[in-house]
Amino acid sequence: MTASAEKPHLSREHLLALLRQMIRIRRFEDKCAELYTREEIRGFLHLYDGEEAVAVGVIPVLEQRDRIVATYREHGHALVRGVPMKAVLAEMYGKQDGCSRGRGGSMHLFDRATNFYGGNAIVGGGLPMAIGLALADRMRGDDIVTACFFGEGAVAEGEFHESMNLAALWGLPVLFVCENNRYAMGTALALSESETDIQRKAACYQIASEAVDGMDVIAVEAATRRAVHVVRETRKPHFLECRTYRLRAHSMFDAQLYRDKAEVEAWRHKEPIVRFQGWLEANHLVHPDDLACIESEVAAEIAEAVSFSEAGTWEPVEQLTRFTHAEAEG
Amino acid sequence: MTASAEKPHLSREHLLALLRQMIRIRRFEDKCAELYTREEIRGFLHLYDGEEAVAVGVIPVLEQRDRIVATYREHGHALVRGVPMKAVLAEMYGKQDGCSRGRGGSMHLFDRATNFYGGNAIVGGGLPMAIGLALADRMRGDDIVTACFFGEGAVAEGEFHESMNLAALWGLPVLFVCENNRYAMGTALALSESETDIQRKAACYQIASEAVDGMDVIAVEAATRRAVHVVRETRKPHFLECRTYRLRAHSMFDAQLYRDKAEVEAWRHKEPIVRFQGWLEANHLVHPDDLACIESEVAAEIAEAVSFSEAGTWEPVEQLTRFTHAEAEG
Amino acid sequence: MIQPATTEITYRDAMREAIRDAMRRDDRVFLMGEDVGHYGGCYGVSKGLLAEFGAERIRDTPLSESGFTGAGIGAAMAGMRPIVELMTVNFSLLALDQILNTAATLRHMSGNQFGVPLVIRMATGAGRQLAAQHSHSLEGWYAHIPGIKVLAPATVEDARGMLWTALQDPDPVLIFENVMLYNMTGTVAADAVPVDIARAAVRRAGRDISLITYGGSLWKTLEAAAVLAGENIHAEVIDLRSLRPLDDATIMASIARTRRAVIVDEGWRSGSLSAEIGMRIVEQAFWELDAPIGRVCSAEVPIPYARHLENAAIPQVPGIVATAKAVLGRA
Amino acid sequence: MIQPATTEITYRDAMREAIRDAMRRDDRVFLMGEDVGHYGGCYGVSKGLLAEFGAERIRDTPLSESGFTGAGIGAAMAGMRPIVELMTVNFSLLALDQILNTAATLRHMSGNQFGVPLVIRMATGAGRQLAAQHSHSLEGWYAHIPGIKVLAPATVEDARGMLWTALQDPDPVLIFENVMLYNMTGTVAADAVPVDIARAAVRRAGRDISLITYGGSLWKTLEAAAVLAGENIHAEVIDLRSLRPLDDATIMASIARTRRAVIVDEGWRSGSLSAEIGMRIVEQAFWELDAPIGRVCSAEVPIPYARHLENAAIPQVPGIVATAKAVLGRA
Ligand SMILES: Cc1ncc(C[n+]2csc(CCOP(=O)(O)OP(=O)(O)O)c2C)c(N)n1
Ligand SMILES: Cc1ncc(C[n+]2csc(CCOP(=O)(O)OP(=O)(O)O)c2C)c(N)n1
Ligand SMILES: [Mg+2]
Ligand SMILES: [Mg+2]
Repeated sequence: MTASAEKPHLSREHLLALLRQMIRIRRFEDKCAELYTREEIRGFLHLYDGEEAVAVGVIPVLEQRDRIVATYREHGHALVRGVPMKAVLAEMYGKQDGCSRGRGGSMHLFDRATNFYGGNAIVGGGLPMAIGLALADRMRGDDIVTACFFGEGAVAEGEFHESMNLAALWGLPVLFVCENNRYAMGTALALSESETDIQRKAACYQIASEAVDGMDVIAVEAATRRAVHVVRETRKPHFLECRTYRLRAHSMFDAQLYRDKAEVEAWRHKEPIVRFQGWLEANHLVHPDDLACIESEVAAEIAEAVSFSEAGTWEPVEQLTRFTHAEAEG
Repeated sequence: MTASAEKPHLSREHLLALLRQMIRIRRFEDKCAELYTREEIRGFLHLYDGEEAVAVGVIPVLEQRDRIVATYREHGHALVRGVPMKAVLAEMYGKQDGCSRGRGGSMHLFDRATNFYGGNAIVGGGLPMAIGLALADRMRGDDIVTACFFGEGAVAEGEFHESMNLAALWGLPVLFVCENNRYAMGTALALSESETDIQRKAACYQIASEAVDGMDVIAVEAATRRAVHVVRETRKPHFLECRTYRLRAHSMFDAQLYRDKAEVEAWRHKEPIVRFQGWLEANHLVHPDDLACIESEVAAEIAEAVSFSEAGTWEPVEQLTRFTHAEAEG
Repeated sequence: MIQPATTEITYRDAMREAIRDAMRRDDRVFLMGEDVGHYGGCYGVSKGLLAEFGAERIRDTPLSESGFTGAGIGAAMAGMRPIVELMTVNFSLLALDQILNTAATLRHMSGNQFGVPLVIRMATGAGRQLAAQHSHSLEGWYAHIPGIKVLAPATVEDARGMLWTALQDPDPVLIFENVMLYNMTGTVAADAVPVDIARAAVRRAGRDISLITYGGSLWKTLEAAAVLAGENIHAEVIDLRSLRPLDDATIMASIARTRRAVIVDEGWRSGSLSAEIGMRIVEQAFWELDAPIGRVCSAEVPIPYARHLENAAIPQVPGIVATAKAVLGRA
Repeated sequence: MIQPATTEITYRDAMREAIRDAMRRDDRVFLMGEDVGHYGGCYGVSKGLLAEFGAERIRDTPLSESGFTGAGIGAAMAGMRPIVELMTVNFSLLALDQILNTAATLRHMSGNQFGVPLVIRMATGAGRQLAAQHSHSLEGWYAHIPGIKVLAPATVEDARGMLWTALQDPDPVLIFENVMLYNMTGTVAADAVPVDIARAAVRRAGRDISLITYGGSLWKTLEAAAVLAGENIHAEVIDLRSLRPLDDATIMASIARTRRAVIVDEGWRSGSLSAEIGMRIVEQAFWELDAPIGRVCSAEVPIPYARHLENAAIPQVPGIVATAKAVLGRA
């Protein structure tokens, strides 16, 4: 792992917490995949398998008052941020108990309590929203950072460009986090960008940027600390490219014709959990007991989420159009 | 003027032709402004006063088979390209004899005969069209260059970004010509771009670029020669930023609250016609007779365009919806 | 009783006063859009506001319709009350993804956790010879989208009063300002208050036929009603004011009186708002109709530049009169 | 006489065959869009075509809807015959500026000098629990725009035959493929030919009521007609096929026979295509109607994820049956 791992704040508890969160996401999503096969979950389901170090490296660095805008591949982000797992799963079941009352599903997790602004399924569509959240904060002088996650595929969208320019021009406290997993569905980066070194894009907006190994949770965390510090101090945007890889299919409908099995295998060796766990073990920072404990706690949390979701209620059909507009108060 | 002026191809005829074209545009547009005041021309009228060196420097370098995509500030481009002045003016009169049958007006000049693809009044909207024209040429292997003109204001639009990326990614023979006149309506460049050095934008798409003094017709021509040569040889896009200034209001409705009179005055001293003419005179390349001859020829052409337009016919109202779709042949 | 003082102002000035007033009342309100600041607004609406409120709150934007509309969404979600100005409805298409896919869906999709109290203003309509990329009337088309409200102030009073009502709405409201109205003058109370937007207004009472319209077409329709009055036909003129939601009650009450209707709408005919209104009348008042419903819309053509063609493309008084008479069997 | 051989294929495969056929016949044709190549198309339509035609003609694009749709416009103007695929109608909003402001206006605005022979295909409709940003039905909304044609193939035969017809059109044609149809199988002639798109099709003849629909709703409507038949109500089912232009003649001929109509349309109710059709019936056949026209549309709500809510949001067989019976006074 990186040298930054030696930094003092990396207590054993902290390291275990990182490992725990990554395992939590992984196991949760394994269950989601299974539930999808059993048709408990429907719609599009985008798993984060292989990319966990990004959400886990970035999000705990943020404060409670900070804001998060994510994409349709956002289970990990929601979980790390503290959206209760049962509310996330119930959402995928389409139950009223879900974090979006069952109206959003996997792609549209929302949670006001944790300033979690979705769950946006228009690629690039969350970027202008993040700009606006940060603009409000800037206008009120609030010390809040908005972290906006998006894939490298979004970088080709006009909305990316407009948002980057606005953020820099207006001095908005946004942390842009590009999750570069090398593919947008089946389109390899080289087929979508003439400049494949994504973090370089930031320069033409005069935004400072950094690229980091997105399979290394410690490196991501360290880079995020630096970045968030800069954003907080300067009230200017910052761009963080996390280089990662999606180990599973894009969604549950993807035959993966566009990449070799060998390529996926090669990346599997770099995957963030095994790698981090191995490093912890090598440094005697984790004991088999710890692992067993994490696994059993996570399993219990998942089991509880499943029963919660199964027991959840269906929103009455009569309420179909409810909340298309706000309801009159009082 | 620039050293490039010494290049051999700059015969006296050629230099006089450049001067003649700039004067032709200027006088024509002065007449347009007058006709606007007299309400012969309506709608939005965007004049090119001060920017003539760009169209005159760029367009004659192109071949007849090349293509041009322009904006709503395109009288100069149309005239230099060879769209007959009378067809341009009749268009502004709204007559059937106009180059778009009176349907387009000042902002929508089109001419198939000269591969003049408008006259596009959605800022940035012409860029994807240029990409597509060049894509067709690339796919057929035709040795054609598409020159796409747009203002620096368009650079903030998502369509600019998408088009630049596509052009570079797909290797399309497009010459992007940014007419940077420092304002988008009343918005100064510093209020629209975080990176105000526009030509630098090209780098993040891996497009080669050059900035040139857009008030110097010879410099523009020289840069265009280099650029067009590169595009033709490499079949790759190229970006040319022409730094210029709009001496008149944005359109006829503009009170110019956003800039000082002094700023405009300062730029008036750099304006391309006086400057080029002065240089020609200083180098004894133009004689008073030449100037008198140009002025009288241009005046005659304008007078003819006016009588042609006045004598033109109104399209019968019964034909209002004609050409919303193609008419059945035969 | 003392009558409230009134002032005579233009529609443009009424809009400006409404913005100024909102900015003074509520510091969460700000205006953002292309050239709203230093230029003074492409139709002069915001002239002078930059000097009064500064560049943070009268915020000039780059040409990035999707970006700054989305920024308005985000700022609204975070508790501000932004007014986004999109110069012209044609340009708003660049922001339609943000409007339809985000602003209009968010409250429902998030299970009522997030709302978007955003006001978007834009100019609409033909009549200034601005041709096919600046002259369309898409407000009726926007009225198809659930999750937003669509307003069309036709009078100076509504120009003055609707903005504040819109800003109090917890959900997105689009306000369409017909370009031909900006120079029109009218009278408003000096102490103007927000206007109710839930009701259509009967702008002229009549018993023979209902002429239903809104926005720029209101004035042509009133003119047509005057012409018809000369032929002893008493037309009722309804100004919809809100295009979404529609005030069915006022429409049906009028039909119950007149039993005949013509809808006048500057949108392209097929799929226009007039079709929806006609269909609602059929659904709700079919048995009360004495004749087919007529409509006067724009020709199905990109609006041409030439003045005579542009005039022919959009609703005009003689066409309204003729359609009304046809519906009355007096053609 | 020898009968032409027929094959049983899916709608998806029919679409693919149509593309393959067009690519073989005319080397000006190419397909461009997100994931049409290496991925095989987000709904699998173009699977295998990359291998056959190569990456120039089966062109994967970056996520740049406006950019590559505009590129399709330019390529079409320069003499190519591009097929642009926009994955889902919701995403097409990002390209709407190019579609409405450029593709639809260009021929008229240029005085017939330039045309845009471009075909744009996209998936539409709900039913797969994809929620509010992937499930809308905006084809009827698109049908408002002059200068374009809008097709909605509902059968495998039309999926196979409409593309070629569209590619021969000198102007932009939008083809909407309902996501629920891709897996449906049907029979087409092995030597399939282009189909005429000027006429609506009577998919089931009947004398009591006309059920007018298109696309994914056709099959639900046919099912409803079967249910009605069980109650001795003979419904005629019309498949519009083309939403712009509409085939008024076929609609009015049916109304003349049945004197009653229900329109079934997956668009949101207010301002839906059904309103336009209803209004045209009122305008052209008012005196032939024996009852108000009914319509079955989508609820005015962003389509929710939960299956039961999604089902409730869009037209379903029982709703069609009930509306038809209500129009017949047999509710
Ligand atoms: C505007 C838009 N276009 C297309 C899609 C379909 N789509 C969903 S995800 C995706 C790929 C996005 O790739 P990337 O941004 O790299 O994110 P990743 O899925 O790799 O995390 C595409 C094309 C969409 N949702 N929105
Ligand atoms: C998409 C869009 N937004 C806004 C406008 C209104 N508008 C017309 S010209 C213009 C300024 C454009 O500036 P620039 O690109 O620098 O070109 P210039 O006029 O300076 O030549 C604006 C905002 C438009 N036509 N299209
Ligand atoms: Mg990706
Ligand atoms: Mg400019």
